[in-house]
Amino acid sequence: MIRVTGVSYTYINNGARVSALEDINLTIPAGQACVLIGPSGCGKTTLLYLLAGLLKPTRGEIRINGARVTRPRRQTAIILQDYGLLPWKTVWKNAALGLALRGCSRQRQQEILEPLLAALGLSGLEKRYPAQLSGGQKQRVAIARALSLEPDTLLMDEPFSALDALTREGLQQTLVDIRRQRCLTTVLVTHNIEEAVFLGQQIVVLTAAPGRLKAVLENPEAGTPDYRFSETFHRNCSRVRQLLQK
Amino acid sequence: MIRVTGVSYTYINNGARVSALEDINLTIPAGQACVLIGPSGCGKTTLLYLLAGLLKPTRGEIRINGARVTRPRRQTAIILQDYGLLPWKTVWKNAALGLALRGCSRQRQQEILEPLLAALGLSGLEKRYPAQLSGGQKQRVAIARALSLEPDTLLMDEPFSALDALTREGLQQTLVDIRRQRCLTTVLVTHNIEEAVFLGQQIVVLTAAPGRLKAVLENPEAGTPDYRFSETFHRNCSRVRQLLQK
Amino acid sequence: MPFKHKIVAYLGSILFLFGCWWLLARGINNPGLPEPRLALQGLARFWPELARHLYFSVYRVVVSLALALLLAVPLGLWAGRNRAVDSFLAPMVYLLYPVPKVALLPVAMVLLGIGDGAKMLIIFLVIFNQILITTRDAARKIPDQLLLSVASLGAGKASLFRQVILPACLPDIITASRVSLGSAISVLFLSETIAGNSGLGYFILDGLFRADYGAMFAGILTMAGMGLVLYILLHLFEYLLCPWER
Amino acid sequence: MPFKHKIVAYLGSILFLFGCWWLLARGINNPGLPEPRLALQGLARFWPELARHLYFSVYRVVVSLALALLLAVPLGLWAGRNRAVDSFLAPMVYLLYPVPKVALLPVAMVLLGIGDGAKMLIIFLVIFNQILITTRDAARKIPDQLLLSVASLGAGKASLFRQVILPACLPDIITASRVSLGSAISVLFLSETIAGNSGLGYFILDGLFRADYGAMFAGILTMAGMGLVLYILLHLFEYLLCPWER
Amino acid sequence: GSPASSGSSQEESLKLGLIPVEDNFPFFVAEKEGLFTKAGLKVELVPFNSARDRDLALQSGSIDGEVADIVATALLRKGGTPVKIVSLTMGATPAEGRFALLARPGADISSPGQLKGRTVGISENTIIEYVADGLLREGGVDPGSVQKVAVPQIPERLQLLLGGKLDAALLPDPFASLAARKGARVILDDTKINRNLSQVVLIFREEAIKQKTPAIKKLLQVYAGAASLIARNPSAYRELFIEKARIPAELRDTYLAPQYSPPQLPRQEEVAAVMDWMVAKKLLAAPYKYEELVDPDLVNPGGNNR
Ligand SMILES: Nc1ncnc2c1ncn2[C@@H]1O[C@H](COP(=O)(O)OP(=O)(O)OP(=O)(O)O)[C@@H](O)[C@H]1O
Ligand SMILES: Nc1ncnc2c1ncn2[C@@H]1O[C@H](COP(=O)(O)OP(=O)(O)OP(=O)(O)O)[C@@H](O)[C@H]1O
Ligand SMILES: [Mg+2]
Ligand SMILES: [Mg+2]
Repeated sequence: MIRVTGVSYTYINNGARVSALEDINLTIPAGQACVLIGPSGCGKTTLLYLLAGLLKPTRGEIRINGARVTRPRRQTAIILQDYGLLPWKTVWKNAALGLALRGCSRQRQQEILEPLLAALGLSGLEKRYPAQLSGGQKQRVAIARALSLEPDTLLMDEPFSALDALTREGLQQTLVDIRRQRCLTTVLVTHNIEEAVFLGQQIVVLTAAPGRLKAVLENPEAGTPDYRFSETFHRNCSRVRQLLQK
Repeated sequence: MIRVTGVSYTYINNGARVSALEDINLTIPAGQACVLIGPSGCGKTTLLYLLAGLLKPTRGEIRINGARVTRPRRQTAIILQDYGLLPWKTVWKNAALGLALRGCSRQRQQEILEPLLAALGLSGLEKRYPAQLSGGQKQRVAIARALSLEPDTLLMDEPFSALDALTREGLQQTLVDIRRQRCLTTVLVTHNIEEAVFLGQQIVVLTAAPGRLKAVLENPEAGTPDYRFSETFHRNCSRVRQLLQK
Repeated sequence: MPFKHKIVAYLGSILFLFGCWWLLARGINNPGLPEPRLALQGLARFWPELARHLYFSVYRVVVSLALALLLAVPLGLWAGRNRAVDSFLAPMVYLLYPVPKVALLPVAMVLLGIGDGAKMLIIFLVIFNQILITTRDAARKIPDQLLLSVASLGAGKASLFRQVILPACLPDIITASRVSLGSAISVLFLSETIAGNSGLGYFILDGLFRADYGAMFAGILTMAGMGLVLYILLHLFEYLLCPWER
Repeated sequence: MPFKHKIVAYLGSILFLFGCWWLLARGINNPGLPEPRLALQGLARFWPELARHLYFSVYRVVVSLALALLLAVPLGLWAGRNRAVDSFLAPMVYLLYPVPKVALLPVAMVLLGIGDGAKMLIIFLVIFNQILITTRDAARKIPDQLLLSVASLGAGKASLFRQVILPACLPDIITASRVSLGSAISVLFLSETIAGNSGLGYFILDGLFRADYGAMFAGILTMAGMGLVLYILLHLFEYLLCPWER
Repeated sequence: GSPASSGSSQEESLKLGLIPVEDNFPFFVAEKEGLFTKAGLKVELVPFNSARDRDLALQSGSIDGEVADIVATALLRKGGTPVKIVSLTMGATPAEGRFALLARPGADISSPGQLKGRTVGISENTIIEYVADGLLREGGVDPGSVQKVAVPQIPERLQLLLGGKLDAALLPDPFASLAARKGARVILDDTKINRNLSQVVLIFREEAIKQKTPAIKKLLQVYAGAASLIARNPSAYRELFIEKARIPAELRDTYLAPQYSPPQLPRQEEVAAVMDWMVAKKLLAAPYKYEELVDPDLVNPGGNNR
């Protein structure tokens, strides 16, 4: 369970202060999927960094499973907006990095990663370096790395933005399945309204910068089979769109 | 007018050869909008680099307005997948770079950029460095830089991928307007089927790597008002989706 | 880190150094390494004379560093971006750099006599190579993306150098200046001990010849102080020249 | 660039250098700079003796370079990532680096004897600072994103150093080794000319004192050749250690 | 003054390289007293810190002449620089120009015989080694039986000797006196033997001798004048001596300035002895003749010409 209480964040560069988030309050029950949506620059990435413990709130506090987040947790996996791949490691080593850091044996790494990379369409690219991949391939390596970890919390910043529509929908389904199986608490940032409604049991809409809560929608049917084609889905899409337009 | 004849491209890294494109033939009439779509890693970015003269075809040739492309043309603007902003220049200087390189006066730069940045929601960020922007803001700076140039050919690699749905639709409309006004030949890479159909008068579907032509759809109504809500639009979306699924 | 803390840290570590020196001097108890007290007394005793020598030394170091930067940086950038130039230049640098500078002394003396010219030529030759090597290596590392993106704006070779290659290498050039400043001062010492009776190097050696180790170490202290001040100036330059790194 | 071309380029530029030398020797017509022919004859004449001196010199340079790398790299990485450490270390480096080490050689020799110890200590002291400065500056420049992304995988401090900070700085460390290798050879020369009867520095000075310029320049050629070979070895190391940069 | 009188012609200007040691003191006195200008000369004294750099400068033509020794002169000629000795400046008698072989403080060496197998710091292939060999021979020791260590610079040799890293070292004065004062023991002293080992000579490039004969002659006269000034009133130049001859502070009250003989030519047999040594050391293939090394025409015939 993630609990965010009264969190604000201000960037300070060379004396200039930029307020990115103001007074955010959120509760995400364990195993639930939360989606963050809002105009570009409203602080979604910042909020994710805060949840990951990579930044410290200027005000307020964040707790995961009751423990205050002050630095990266081992059980939290994160996919960054710019992928965060290490240029000097091959695809395989990049994907295996989280496992290696957890002291996982070579063989175990192989057992976990081989099917995962295959499912992500990355087989055959294991020996390449990130500079030799296309944008979408890089993004999928970052996804593989995060999913390989079997975390309890998964934070994702526009994880499917560079993927084609079909791969994207496939991965959305994969994500739903994994979340269910492993009871994963998920926070996902997206710009795609359909994706938000399909994946988010809780949809958090932020205002333009500095980001505040505009609305929190409950969307319990998210991820259920054929939800995409249901009436509720379209109604919720319209609601999110309206909220964003206001 | 862009004419691509029998173009193939193979990456060579350390002796290993990766075929990215095979035998591409295309003709894009002047002032027309062409959209490239295809699975991740199929060579869309590579094709754009070739069109821009940043890479040289392994086989075949590319002509724009009759002249063979061997190095970047002054009248071609390009938006790269990773934005290509210079970390040591402020937002303003980055956006003005193309104008400055063309020897445009300070005042002229100001006349062109100020409204453009305002339209892209970047007012007030002029003095920031790229590292101090959100993903979507960076992308919009790259868009501003390309649009400021008044080119005759515009190449864009997933230019709206990091933008929220509303900004995105607004920019799609802006793009249509600019293309019409300036009779701009446009090539756009996207993963979004709706975007492809709304923007592309010609929709080029590529096969999975190594990329070959799978189909070229004519879509003459692209960009017309209310096209989004028409029957043809939905039919074309379904066709593209089917082509991608095959 | 606030400015005040920095000053405290600087003073602290200077005191620490003096402490180490004192201990060492006590420990080895050799007149060749006097206690700091003696050096400070020497400083007081010889101050006006030392200041005159200091003036000459600063002049020689600064001029040769500036000249070396002026010539080595463009050449290094060129070699870093052009394989052909590099494979011609590299072996020359690699062969000439280790050549002991005494070997060049006859040449320097024939060409420039024994005044400031020859001294500065020797300094110049040593740091020219250092700056050349570092600049070349830095220029090699510039990501192609960045160059492509600016090339696509229609930048010619000259603009690419000014807008991309030079600023991208600037931090490394400043690092090279730091390293070279130290080398320059070392070589300055040597070249000032060859002939003539000006400069800190002369003063130090004179102390050695008179077995007046207090004077000798007063000279060494002054030289170290000169180095520190020049380093602080370099930091200032970096602060001014690389605002995006603050 | 293919291997063959490289060899041709190397040979070409070596020939060019010899040509310049020949012209210069003719031009200034001073016995202190003999023609290359004489040096080559000297090489043939003194070979077995030169080889013995070469052995000592190589040993001294390589061991001190290795030791300096072993100590300066970790310290530099630490200072680069930790402001407090840096503001304590920086002034020490900036004060100690300009201290003319050669002036301290007698003291070092009194402490460590005329053998290898003192010579290597002085070489070590000079290049330690160079490597420290470069490594620290490199570590400072690592983009935060990269660190965040690996931290988010749960990497501790030690892992961050090994997985991110060290490899990110590796290219710069190799550059530093290149610069330091040249400095090391210069200092080697000096330290071998102060006392003792072994090493190329001794051999060169011996030739000078005997006014046997053929022998002297044979020694210089050997020293230059030693430098070139060590540089080629460094290139090889780079090739092996940084496969992602090929 | 008028342009005509102030214009010192090219022929009257000389550049002289010298190491600031006591050997050269008269030149500094002449400079201080303005004797050069009075004689219508423009002399620039260029100080060097090592014989090596001084010789390089002469070789490159940066200076016209220098104060050196016979070994250096022969080596310069061998190296292709045409130079000639114009006069002896010091070392006319064994008592002038003291060199001493000293054992390190605390060493169990009290006689030359005990030096066998010990390390002796010298500067190889120079006058220092020549003097060392000569002294050792005088002391009845075969120079090949000691272990010579090359330490070209004098202050460093001094420090290594005092620091105990050399068993013995050959040092000129005032370093020899300083070492003795700090506990080193004098084993051999070249002022105490009958042979005259060390001579200081003034040498010039041959083209300078050709073009500036009158100037060099005047220079020698000025030198003689300065030498006699010192002899007449040594205490007046005490401070200058301490400064220009780099006398260590410990010795400033006790160390006496040496006597300076008037200009004269080196003796044939002394030059020959050096040549023989150099040939034996394989520094020269064949000895230079006296006339090849010495130009006898510049020393004032009224001087002590032998
Ligand atoms: N290092 C920084 N310094 C100053 N301001 C920053 C910095 N990083 C981000 N910002 C600002 O903070 C705000 C929030 O940034 P954030 O990256 O969280 O936005 P976002 O919601 O992720 O946007 P996007 O959808 O475009 O990625 C933005 O207005 C941005 O300009
Ligand atoms: N430098 C490189 N070296 C080797 N292979 C490369 C290199 N760059 C790209 N590739 C390969 O070429 C193919 C085409 O790459 P490209 O970037 O053009 O794909 P794309 O269609 O733009 O994909 P995406 O939609 O993911 O951005 C990919 O399979 C990729 O792995
Ligand atoms: Mg973001
Ligand atoms: Mg792409």
